[in-house]
Amino acid sequence: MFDIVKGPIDVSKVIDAVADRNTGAIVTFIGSVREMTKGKKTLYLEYEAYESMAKKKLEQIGSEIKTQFPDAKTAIVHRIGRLEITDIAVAIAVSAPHRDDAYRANRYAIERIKEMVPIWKKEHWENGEKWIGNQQETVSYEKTGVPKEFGL
Amino acid sequence: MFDIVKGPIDVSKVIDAVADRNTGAIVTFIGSVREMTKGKKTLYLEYEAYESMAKKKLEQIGSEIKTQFPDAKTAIVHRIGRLEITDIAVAIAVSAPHRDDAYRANRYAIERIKEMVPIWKKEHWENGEKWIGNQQETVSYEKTGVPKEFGL
Amino acid sequence: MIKVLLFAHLKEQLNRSEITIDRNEMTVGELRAKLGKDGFLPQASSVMIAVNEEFAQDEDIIRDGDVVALIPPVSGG
Amino acid sequence: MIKVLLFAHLKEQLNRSEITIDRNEMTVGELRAKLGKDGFLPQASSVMIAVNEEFAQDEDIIRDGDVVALIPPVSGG
Repeated sequence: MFDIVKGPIDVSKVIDAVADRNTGAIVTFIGSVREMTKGKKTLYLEYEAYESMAKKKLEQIGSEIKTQFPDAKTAIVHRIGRLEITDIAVAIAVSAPHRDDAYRANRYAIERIKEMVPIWKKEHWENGEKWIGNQQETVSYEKTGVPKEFGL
Repeated sequence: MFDIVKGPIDVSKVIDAVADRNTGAIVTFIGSVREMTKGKKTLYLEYEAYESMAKKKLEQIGSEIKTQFPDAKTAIVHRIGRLEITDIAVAIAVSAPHRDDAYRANRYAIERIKEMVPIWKKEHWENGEKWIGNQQETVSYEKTGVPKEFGL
Repeated sequence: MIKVLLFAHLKEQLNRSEITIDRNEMTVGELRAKLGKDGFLPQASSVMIAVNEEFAQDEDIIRDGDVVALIPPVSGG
Repeated sequence: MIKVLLFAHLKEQLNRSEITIDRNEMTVGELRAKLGKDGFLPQASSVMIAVNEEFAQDEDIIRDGDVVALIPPVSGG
């Protein structure tokens, strides 16, 4: 299960997608919308994706995990659109016979998502909004120089 | 939520117990009964606990996590009794504002459980049964010399 | 004709979700240079370019009918 | 009277879930030695001893009414 969805994520379904008789461990990561970030209060978030490519890239992460951890099974669902505080943005479940693989593969998945899956987040605060450049917030789009008008 | 239960574990409830408005990440560990271990087919498991102490020790793990990760919240539920293949034996959920803490604290919890919470597992195979000494299987109770009869 | 998809702040600031470039063939590097020259991307841009839903290198060739996308640093998860 | 709880293979092999020791005070080390001498625990036992639901050291004192438990290496999770 590798999907981009527009409604709430059912975590149980994501977990069920990776469980089988040889699963000893399932590690799940749930990323949700947090109210406070560095003292600033978020009102809500908007996620946008290049959907077809994002889905492919989630599948690619699944394949990368399979190469590194042959017995692991991965499921990833990312939500897009407007998300309120406490809403789940992403759920990742990885099953494996043993826990070390499940933890490591799960962590690998979220890091890869934040690195290369074409999904973007816009934060809305009481006094403004901003597309978030990357998770470390070292790149802000306020710095890029896209003109308001153009004529290629 | 720190509990020892005798029926199925509802993972959603364990997750809900740690979610709040400042949660950015929830990492969940689900330990389930695996059919094959080192080529041997398990039929079912039996878990036994020193229940009152085990519950205290789960709470202690929660406190230890709080000390190391002050913003983290932990919930742990362990099931005892007879468990069939794919049944969930333990569910651990840790929430934190940021994912690194959630992953590390969750991993810490399962390692501590396997180290010091008084819960024991008996494996049942087609041709036998054995109390498992520890998770590395370096200690087997076949080696300990408890007499059949005694008279203190 | 090469279609270039825009997302996130690029889409919002240009107020459209795609632009078209009237060329039959060019490298990714040439496209990047053209976008830079025309003022659509800053000089040292961290925007990646995808061709047909795969990340592309500057030497890769874009052909008529290909779908190109500008991928600013992502922030999913 | 000191109550000693048994679990897992100890409980199964002795076919009872507790034993009582008719003493008013002894150290954990003395209890361990007594159990070893009487053949209930092997010499170099990896069994831990809990007193009133807390792991105890050999020098800790067990008193009349305390609940002691023999804790073999655990295998939960």
